[in-house]
Amino acid sequence: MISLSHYLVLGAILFAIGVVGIFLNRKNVIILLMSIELMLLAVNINFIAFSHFLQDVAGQIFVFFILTVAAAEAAIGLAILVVLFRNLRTINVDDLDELKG
Amino acid sequence: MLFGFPLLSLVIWLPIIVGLIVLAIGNDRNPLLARWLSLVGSIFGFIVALPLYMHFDPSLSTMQFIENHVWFERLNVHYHLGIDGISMPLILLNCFITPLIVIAGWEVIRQRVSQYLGAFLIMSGIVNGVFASLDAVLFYTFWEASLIPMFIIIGVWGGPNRVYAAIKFFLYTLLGSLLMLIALIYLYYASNGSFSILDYHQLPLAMTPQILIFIAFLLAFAVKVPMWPVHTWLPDAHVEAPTGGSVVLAAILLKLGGYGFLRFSLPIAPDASLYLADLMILLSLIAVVYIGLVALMQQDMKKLIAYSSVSHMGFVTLGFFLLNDLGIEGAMVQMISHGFISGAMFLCVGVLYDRLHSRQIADYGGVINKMPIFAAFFMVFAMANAGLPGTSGFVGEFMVIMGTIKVNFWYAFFAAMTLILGASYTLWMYKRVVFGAVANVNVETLEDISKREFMLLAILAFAVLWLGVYPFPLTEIMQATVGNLLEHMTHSKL
Amino acid sequence: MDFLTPDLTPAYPEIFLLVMVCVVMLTDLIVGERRRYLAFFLAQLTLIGCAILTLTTFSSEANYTFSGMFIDDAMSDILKLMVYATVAAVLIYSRIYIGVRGMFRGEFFSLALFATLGMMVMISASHFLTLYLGLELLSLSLYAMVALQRDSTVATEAAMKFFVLGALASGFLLYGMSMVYGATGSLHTSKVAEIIQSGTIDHAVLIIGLVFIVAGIGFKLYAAPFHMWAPDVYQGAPTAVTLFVGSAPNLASFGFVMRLLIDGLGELVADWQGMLVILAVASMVIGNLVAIAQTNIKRMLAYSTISHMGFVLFGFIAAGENGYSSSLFYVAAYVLMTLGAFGIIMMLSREGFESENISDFKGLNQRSPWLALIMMLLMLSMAGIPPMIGFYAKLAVLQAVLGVGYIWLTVVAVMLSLIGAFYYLRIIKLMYFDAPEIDKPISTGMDIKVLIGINGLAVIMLGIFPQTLMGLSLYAIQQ
Amino acid sequence: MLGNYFPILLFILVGLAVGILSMLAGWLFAPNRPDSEKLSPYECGFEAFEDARMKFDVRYYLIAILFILFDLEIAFLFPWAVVLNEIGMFGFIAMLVFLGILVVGFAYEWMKGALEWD
Amino acid sequence: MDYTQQLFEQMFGSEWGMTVFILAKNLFYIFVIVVPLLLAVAYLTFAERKIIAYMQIRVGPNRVTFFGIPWLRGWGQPIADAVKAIMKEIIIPTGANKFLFLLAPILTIAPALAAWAVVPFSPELVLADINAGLLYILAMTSLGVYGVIIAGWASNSKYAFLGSMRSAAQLVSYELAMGFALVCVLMMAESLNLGDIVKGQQGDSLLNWYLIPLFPMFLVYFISGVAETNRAPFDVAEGESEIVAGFHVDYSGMAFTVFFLAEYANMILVATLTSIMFLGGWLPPLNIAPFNLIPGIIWLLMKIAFMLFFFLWFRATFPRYRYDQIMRLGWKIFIPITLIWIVLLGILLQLPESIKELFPLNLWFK
Repeated sequence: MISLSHYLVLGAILFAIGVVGIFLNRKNVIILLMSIELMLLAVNINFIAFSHFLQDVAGQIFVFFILTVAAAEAAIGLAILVVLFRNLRTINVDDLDELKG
Repeated sequence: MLFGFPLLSLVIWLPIIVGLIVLAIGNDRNPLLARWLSLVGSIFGFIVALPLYMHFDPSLSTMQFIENHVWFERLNVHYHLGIDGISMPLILLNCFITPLIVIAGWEVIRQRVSQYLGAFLIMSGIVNGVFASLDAVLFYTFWEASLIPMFIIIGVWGGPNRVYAAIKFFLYTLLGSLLMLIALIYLYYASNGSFSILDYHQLPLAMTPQILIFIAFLLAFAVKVPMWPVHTWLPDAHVEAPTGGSVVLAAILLKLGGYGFLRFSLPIAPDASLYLADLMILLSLIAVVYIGLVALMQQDMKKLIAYSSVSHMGFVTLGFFLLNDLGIEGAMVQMISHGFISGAMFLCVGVLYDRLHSRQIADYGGVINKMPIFAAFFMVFAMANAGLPGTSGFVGEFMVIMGTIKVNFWYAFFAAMTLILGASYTLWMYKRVVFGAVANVNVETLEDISKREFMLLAILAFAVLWLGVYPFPLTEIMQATVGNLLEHMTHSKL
Repeated sequence: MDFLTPDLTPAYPEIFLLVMVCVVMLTDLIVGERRRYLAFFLAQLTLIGCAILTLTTFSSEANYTFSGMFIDDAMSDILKLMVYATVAAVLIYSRIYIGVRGMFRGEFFSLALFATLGMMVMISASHFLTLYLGLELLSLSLYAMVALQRDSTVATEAAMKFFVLGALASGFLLYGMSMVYGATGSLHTSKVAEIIQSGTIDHAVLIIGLVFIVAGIGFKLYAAPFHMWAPDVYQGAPTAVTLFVGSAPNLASFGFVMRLLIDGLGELVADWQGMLVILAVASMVIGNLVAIAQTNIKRMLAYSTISHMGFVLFGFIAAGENGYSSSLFYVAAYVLMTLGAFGIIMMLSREGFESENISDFKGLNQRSPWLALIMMLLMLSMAGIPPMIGFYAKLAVLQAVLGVGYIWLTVVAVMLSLIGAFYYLRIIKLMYFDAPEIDKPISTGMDIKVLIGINGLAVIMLGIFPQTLMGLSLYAIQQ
Repeated sequence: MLGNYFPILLFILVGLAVGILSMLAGWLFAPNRPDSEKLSPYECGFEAFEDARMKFDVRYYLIAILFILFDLEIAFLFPWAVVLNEIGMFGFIAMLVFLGILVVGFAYEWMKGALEWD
Repeated sequence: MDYTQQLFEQMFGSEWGMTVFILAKNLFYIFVIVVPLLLAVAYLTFAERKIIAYMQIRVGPNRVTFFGIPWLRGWGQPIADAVKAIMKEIIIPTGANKFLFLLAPILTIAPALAAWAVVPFSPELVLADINAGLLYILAMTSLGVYGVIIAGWASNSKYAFLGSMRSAAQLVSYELAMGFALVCVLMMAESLNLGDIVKGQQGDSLLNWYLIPLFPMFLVYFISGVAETNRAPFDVAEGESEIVAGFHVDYSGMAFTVFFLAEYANMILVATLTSIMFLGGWLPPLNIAPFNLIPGIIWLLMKIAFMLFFFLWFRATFPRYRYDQIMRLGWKIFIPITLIWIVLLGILLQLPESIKELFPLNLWFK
């Protein structure tokens, strides 16, 4: 039987991949967006696992909202990405270097 | 409070309000308006300060003219004013100097006149506030606020290196005072939520906190006084500041540090003061002797007077930490007299500078030939600076040296060297500048002082001489307070 | 399950705002180019309406609604009123600036109002879900606002960075929330607190959650080492947006921290205190040291914000009524100062010219003594010089943190703020001691002039009379 | 309860298998004689002169973004619709508010021309 | 059944027997669904050619006979087509991403088949009677877009790419309308289970079917379904006259055939779902003697056939829409209509019981 900790470990691994993806990725902004989604999905796994094992539906409702917000976030992220690409002609993370100091 | 009238508040806020009005209405098209308004305001400022002296009861050692209102309840901070024999003379000195500065800058300052005069008036009020505050937060507020106008004055109307000097001045002072702030907050908790300085006086404290608090205060006040080795901002600030700025700096702002020692360090941390007295005396003596020697080497008149100020203020701290009545009273007298003398000296240099735009001793020589009246005044002040008997400079130094002898002969020996050193650097400078044949064509063009300058110097000369021969009114008002302070210090707080 | 209609009274301001945002959005669409000012006026009207509603529903007791997910108490009302005022001021300051940059459109105002709504929800949330939703509503609006100047490379780059790091922060926060949920089995802040208090749950899981939550909060509060986005966003965004990002959301963040960390996880104070100390010290060190090297004033102010946030954290470290109210006071003071500073930066900007470099302030005193004076007051206030409000704010948090015995922390803080004073002084130096490089006259609207005057006056008057604001913050926390 | 989902999993696998097997069949029975002309991508008889994975119109992005948002709206509507009878009037009004806000957004898009293809 | 189960337990031991039994049983059922389905697909192509031919007054395929039976001329055509498709070379163009290129058809057909797992053929005849049936269907039909996009991307051809972009945008647009229409069905049925949805339409006659109260939704759903399957008149993704064949321009042989199969399987699926959700599924049109004796599955098949006829009819009748017209129809007509209908329906549902008992409302609100 799959226990709670299995889910949590899965969630933790996904979350870690997401975070590492954000920090180590030097190539493509879209990968950043995907990493963010991955993080949120990891959180969802956590919530659902807890919700199931606690027999409390609140966690699942939370997941619903996280999904929605994630979609809105993706929408805005993509919109910014498009604008960025129009201005910079690239979506290379390393090229986002105009602001520093 | 006199007749229920908040006299101290008036002394503080009148100059500030006049200053704000000057700032608001003034523009460079009509500088005379700003000048006259400032003059009238500053004279009024002095006049309203006079009742403080007249109605002051010298027999009392407690605070007088007390005003106490809640300022902000949240931290139990009060608008708490009051003066005693220590602060009263300093307030008077400040109110006295302010009109002189307004007059001193009358024709010299041509750019942004209203800002210049407004800054001085505001500062005058703020300094009064420092001397009159009995609440730590109020004190700190005024203390820090006094930095702002001075910073602007040095920075805007100062010499070529003014930015460096102004920022150095600001940061040095801020450095010290921030630690003081922590000490004050610590005391706030130690006294169960009070910011009243008088409460702190009565507060029992263990040795370690006392020493830490003493050090925190020391940093704040030592920078301000300034004591060796944190004096380095002073020569820069003096040299770069406009004449009025130098005068205020020397005559008033340095006194804030001295006042702080008497109001905070000694009564709040008496045991630490005793414990560290030798160290303080040592630092003071270094200031007196070493800085005196440094002054001897200066080529720049202002710098020389600045170093002489450090040296003289070393005398003040020396007097404080002798922890006897002669020492402290002497130091107080020294503070007041230094206010007059150094102010006057800077004014004299200013007079020369306005004419030749140089402060180098080497650029002058034989000034007496062209400016005999000026030379006479300069003579008086130079003598006073050297501590010649009959001038105010002598009284304070003499009292402190007498106090020192009581403690330790060798201290007294080094302290007495100031008489020699002071005489050397002042009179040597005087000789080089004033006496001799006319040194160059520039000096040839000099004109003697105007009526305005004459009036300024005459007033100061009168004060210096009067205090020199008859210091009693001054010592009288501070006697009870100083006695009380010493009494207070004999009881250990441990 | 109970599906009775909840009592909506506590949420009236939010509901009103929501309706009005829609109205603003649609009105602007319908009237089109001709009457752009309508959106502006409507937005201001909305804020006034919200303020009236908040005042009329004001009560010192806590009212819950939406099954206890939404709370309306004194703190929320006071914070909301501050938010309205701030947003209104931001809009006025921005009016001309965005006008000449083609951003004076309904989007700016509706996004601003949506962000305001997000802040209000954050402030009034008493459930992890509402907290999160408020936060996201705010963040998403801000991302869009930063990117609003579509043809600006820096703005879009800033928006991207803001977005990525903001989303990362949300992720952290959510992960932490999920852990707390797992440990306690509840998402209501008050219930979480109760369950933690009962001490029957697994501490380890809770602490993991706490670490992530604190990290997420660190992002939102610009606390180092999670501050990376702040300088870029401050610099890259159009100044009007920078002002928006840098002002009102801080009030909301304060509310957020109060609800989440204090109301929810207050029992774990011993655990998060230590984390916050690290964040606070790191913020101050980085904020103050890096700010010195900046030549762009917006970037400099970003670092200054980071260091200020260190002070705000002090209040939380101190914990207790005293600490929290000091934090609130600090935040309010900080917002006031930021408003003025960016307001002036915007006033110095013109069409086609961004007054972004510190050197643009050269000789401001000659160009406009009045503005220079106000800017000086603001800078001194930020440096913590009395009698400006910034000092009393510092005093409040320092006393709070000293009250719990962190002497070394206060010493570090004042030493670093000394460094901070240096770069504020540099601005004053430029304004007063240097000759102007640009001698174009400063033209601006009357309303902006009046507002900047009020702002400057507030910085000094609230300093001289800090009791009102301090009392208000204390009242907010006490209830 | 999860047992009910087992056939579904199986069915998906079978579905995949059908696809794979058909392709395999093609691979097995069909000839394989490639040449360069045959393998060149179709471009109306011209040589392909640039990478086909070009940038495409931003409107596709717009559609994608709008889709995400509306699809989620549907995700909320589904469970709501199922239990509408239980949650009664309040549930209905709550969803009306939600829909109302979305309609405002929709109207905004419409009037901004986001839905225009030309 | 019990006997078979015992057989398995004897063969594989008591431990594995049960598992293998369930596996085998389900596989069997799946084949029972899939094989006829594939046959139906094959003959749908035949039907299409025939019907359109007759509509255009021609004969259509009439050469290939079915095992030589003369009056089944043309009936062997689908088989011949299949054989032909298998024998054709699968060309993978240069520059194509080989893996994705081959993956795309599989991704297209798999969901088209898998969706059938939850379709109820009669009250008892359903492979997986799950609660979230409709969600599953929606999920499966949504997956179709991946196949299209991947195919277009992997082909490395401008036509394919353009076609796939168009197709993707079109699919997602109409999916929204479809989703909203389904919401109305759910509001009526109060269940996501397809069987329950059909049962919700039970009554005396076809007046009880959701077709009546949800008529606009029926239209929206079905037309969206046509668009979802990229059928004429919404077949701009193929657009053979402008972008040659759209996303599968570079596909050939079985790879192409799989796409082809998927399209027709999807058509049948859409027809089935329409029948289930709006036309009462297995329910007879009148619940009286001759009709309700006929097995439900027959009724369902008849309804599916009926709906499929529309697909073919549309193709024969309408010219292809312009792309902007397609998008306008989806976004500016269907979505507003569905939204309005949701609100109206919600209001109807909120009416007090006394009003709901009046005719004709009592037909649908029970």
